[in-house]
Amino acid sequence: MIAQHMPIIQIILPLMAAPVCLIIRHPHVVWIWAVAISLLCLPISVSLLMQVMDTGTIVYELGGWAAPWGIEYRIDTLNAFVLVIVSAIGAVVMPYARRSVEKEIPVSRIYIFYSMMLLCQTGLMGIAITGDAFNLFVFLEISSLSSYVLISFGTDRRALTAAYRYLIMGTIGATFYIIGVGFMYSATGSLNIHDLSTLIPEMAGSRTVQAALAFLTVGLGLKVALFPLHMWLPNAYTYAPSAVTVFLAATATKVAVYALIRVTYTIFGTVDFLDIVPARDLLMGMALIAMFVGSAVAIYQVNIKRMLAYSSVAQIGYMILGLSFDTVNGVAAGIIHLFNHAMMKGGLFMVLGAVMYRIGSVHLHDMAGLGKKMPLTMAAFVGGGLSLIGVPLTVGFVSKWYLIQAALEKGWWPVAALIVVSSLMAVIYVWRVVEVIYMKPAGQAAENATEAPMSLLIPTWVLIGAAVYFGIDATTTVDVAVAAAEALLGGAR
Amino acid sequence: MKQKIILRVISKFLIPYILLFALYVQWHGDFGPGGGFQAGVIFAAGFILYAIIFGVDTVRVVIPAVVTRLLLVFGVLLYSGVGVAGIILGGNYLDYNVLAHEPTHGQHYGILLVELGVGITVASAMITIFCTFAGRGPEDPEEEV
Amino acid sequence: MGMIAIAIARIHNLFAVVMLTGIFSLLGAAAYVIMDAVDVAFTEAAVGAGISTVLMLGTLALTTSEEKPSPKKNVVGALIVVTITGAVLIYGTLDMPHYGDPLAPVHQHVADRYIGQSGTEVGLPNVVTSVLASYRGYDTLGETYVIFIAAIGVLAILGRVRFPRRREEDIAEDDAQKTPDETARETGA
Amino acid sequence: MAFPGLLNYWLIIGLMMIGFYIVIAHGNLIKKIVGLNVFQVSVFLLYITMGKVEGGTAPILAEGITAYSNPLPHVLILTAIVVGVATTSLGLALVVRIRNAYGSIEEDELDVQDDRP
Repeated sequence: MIAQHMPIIQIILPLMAAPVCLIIRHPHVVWIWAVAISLLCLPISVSLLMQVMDTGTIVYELGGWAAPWGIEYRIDTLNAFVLVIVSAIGAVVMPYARRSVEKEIPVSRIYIFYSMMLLCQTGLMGIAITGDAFNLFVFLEISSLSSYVLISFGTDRRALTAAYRYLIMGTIGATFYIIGVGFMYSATGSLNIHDLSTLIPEMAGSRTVQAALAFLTVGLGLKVALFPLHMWLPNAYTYAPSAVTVFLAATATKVAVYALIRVTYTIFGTVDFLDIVPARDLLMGMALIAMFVGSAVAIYQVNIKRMLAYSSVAQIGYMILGLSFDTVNGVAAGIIHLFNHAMMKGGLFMVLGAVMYRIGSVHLHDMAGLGKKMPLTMAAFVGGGLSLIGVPLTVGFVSKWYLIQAALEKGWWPVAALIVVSSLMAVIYVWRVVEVIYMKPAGQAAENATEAPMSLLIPTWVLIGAAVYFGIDATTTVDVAVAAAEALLGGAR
Repeated sequence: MKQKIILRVISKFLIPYILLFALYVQWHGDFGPGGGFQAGVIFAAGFILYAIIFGVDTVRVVIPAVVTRLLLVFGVLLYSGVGVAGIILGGNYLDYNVLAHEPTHGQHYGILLVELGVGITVASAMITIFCTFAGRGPEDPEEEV
Repeated sequence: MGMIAIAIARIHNLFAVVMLTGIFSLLGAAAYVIMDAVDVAFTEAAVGAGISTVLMLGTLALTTSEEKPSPKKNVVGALIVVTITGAVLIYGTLDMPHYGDPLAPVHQHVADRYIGQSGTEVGLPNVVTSVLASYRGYDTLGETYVIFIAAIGVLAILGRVRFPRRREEDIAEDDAQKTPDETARETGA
Repeated sequence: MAFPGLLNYWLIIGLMMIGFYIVIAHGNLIKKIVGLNVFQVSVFLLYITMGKVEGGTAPILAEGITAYSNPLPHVLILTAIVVGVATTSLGLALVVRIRNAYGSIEEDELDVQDDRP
């Protein structure tokens, strides 16, 4: 009986756990509670993924009403994979959060913090799991509203303006999304994604449907932080509390990319007008610009958190680039990078959280000489940095390898060349940091720094270790991603 | 506004009716327009009116922060709990058909409880939000960070 | 409504703007009634014209009620963005069914069952309530959680006693010395 | 049934764009939230106007009535209104904090302050 209800348990477990935090209230007990819940979510999502790989799509009808009248959960390989990413990151971040939260957030607010973290995780998983376009909006708002609150917990006053700006841009994005859903609904009368995917192709010529696609893309593009809609991201990541940055950087944009994949491939997948309207070319152009502008701006940052945030903008470009190829290998490369980037960026931000914990700053000059003071932490940074560049034997290499292959397959060798060039830009910004932490003598800030505590170090190394492991043995991720991509493209192309 | 006698008298006269109307909207939502959400807002409006005229501290005597917080939690858990009850009784999540012997009765109970959950959550959320805004002085010093 | 929207855009006194927003919401509610959406109208009147206005007034009291005329730098850019968006929207409406058309796909696909069957399947006369709480009850659950987030989020952002970061021991000490009244304030009001 | 045809949509789009313009062109933080409200209310109108059936009544079942307006958009918009008020209250809370931290709620003044911390 439990197995049958697994999809909904995945969501309601953290959802119902969040209000309980308000009853518990004691900082440590709340933390234990949150950790327990997030650890429980992981095996559920893994078992869902295994179940999907074995038996195919799982459908769960909420309230017992058949879709399209009721809301259904429809889990295929892609959803299940995204669920695993989110719950895995959640399970690593929650244990990590305790020490850095103690330092960055007033004790009387800690219980709200964990409540919001659980809700944010629920919202992201709810987006990934749902089979209903409007339900997706509801969970999008659950995750967004809780992330605004989480960002505003930051200690710098700029966290407030960052949260405010994110709130405005996020709400515009969500409103664009519902305009798009409204147009689709007006044309078809349905809100169910599976239902829409059969109805929309019949009316591909409809101008309403075309406008719907435009609004859905822009709305989700805002959430994805696709260039030039990325304005909210750098400040939000820079000034949010460390644990929040780790969590959001590793999951929020990934889930938005997932939603974009859903819209462009599942709903509009077989629609021909995309070849007439250069939507994919436009997407590719923006992705390429994002890769270069993101990396270029990252090179000039002295706040390392901000540097990694801009690097995220560039990495999101890689994912979208994979999507815009419109081939199984391209989409698979995008999905692989989704997973890989979650691990390495999560790990890198965790390193910065540890640095913040020890020296209270993440400015480049404050970090001088940390290589000797915090050798294990900084080794993790090097590992993550190598992965970001795409050195062989790291996950970054795997995703870029597939991306370049997909580009060559289409005969677009200039695109492949651009991928290599932008990787070289990553070398520059990673090297700047590595140089400072290993070659320069310790400055005032780093004078008395010691190795980060174990509770920060272990989660960091779990993610970086995973990044290395999946870089050496990429078969699992590649299999899943290719299966997901094939399912999305329906084997037709 | 401690000295505005007309306001004080009239509002004291009105508030019971506002609360009564909220309850009507809550329970009558199945038949006419209305339901948990609207009822919650109206119920909260009664308290907010009281707070505007007699001050937030007075309202907090009637309904302390602890109470609104617990009600907030109770409301959302009631809603989700009805869903879980559906699972336990052999249906899917939020399936009300299994709540009673006859499906329509089950639907009725389910909707009633769910709307109650919404109403409680919304009322206590609105009171919390208002009191948090109003309980803050215009120039409270910002925390030192 | 158009007049009021333009007035909202032009007026610099925020107090007037907030009042106009309330009126805008009320007019919206009236429009909903005309289009048979009584439940929505009820909610919009209670929320848009009631709660939102009260909250905005509260915010004005805590901040300022005069908008400074902004430098004209982003007006052109904003107009371009708005024009493009509006053009795409109008382009999208060209193939939409006409107002009130009973043959529109919206009324054919899923709505039929709600109107035709909900009386026997759910047993309530108010179809909106049936759909809200039963057919799409899960959306409503999400919505309840959204309100929950808003409440505790506001509590987290604006809660009264905000003390600087301190060592844990200090806070434990504080807690010990705190009167019940203080504790209550800190947690809620 | 020639009137209003598509005119209803266009009027609503006009309102929407005014709201959208307020959000992006104005620098005052409260004004932005007001603009967001106007924008959202207009989007709600767009949904509701889709649900209207000529000659229909409110979707409350009663004897002797056969044509009802579509209840589904109403349900969606009820949810969206709640989400809207939640966003508004969080946004306003942030505005109050920003005012306390910076002493201003004008976007350009905040930028100036942030440039020289």
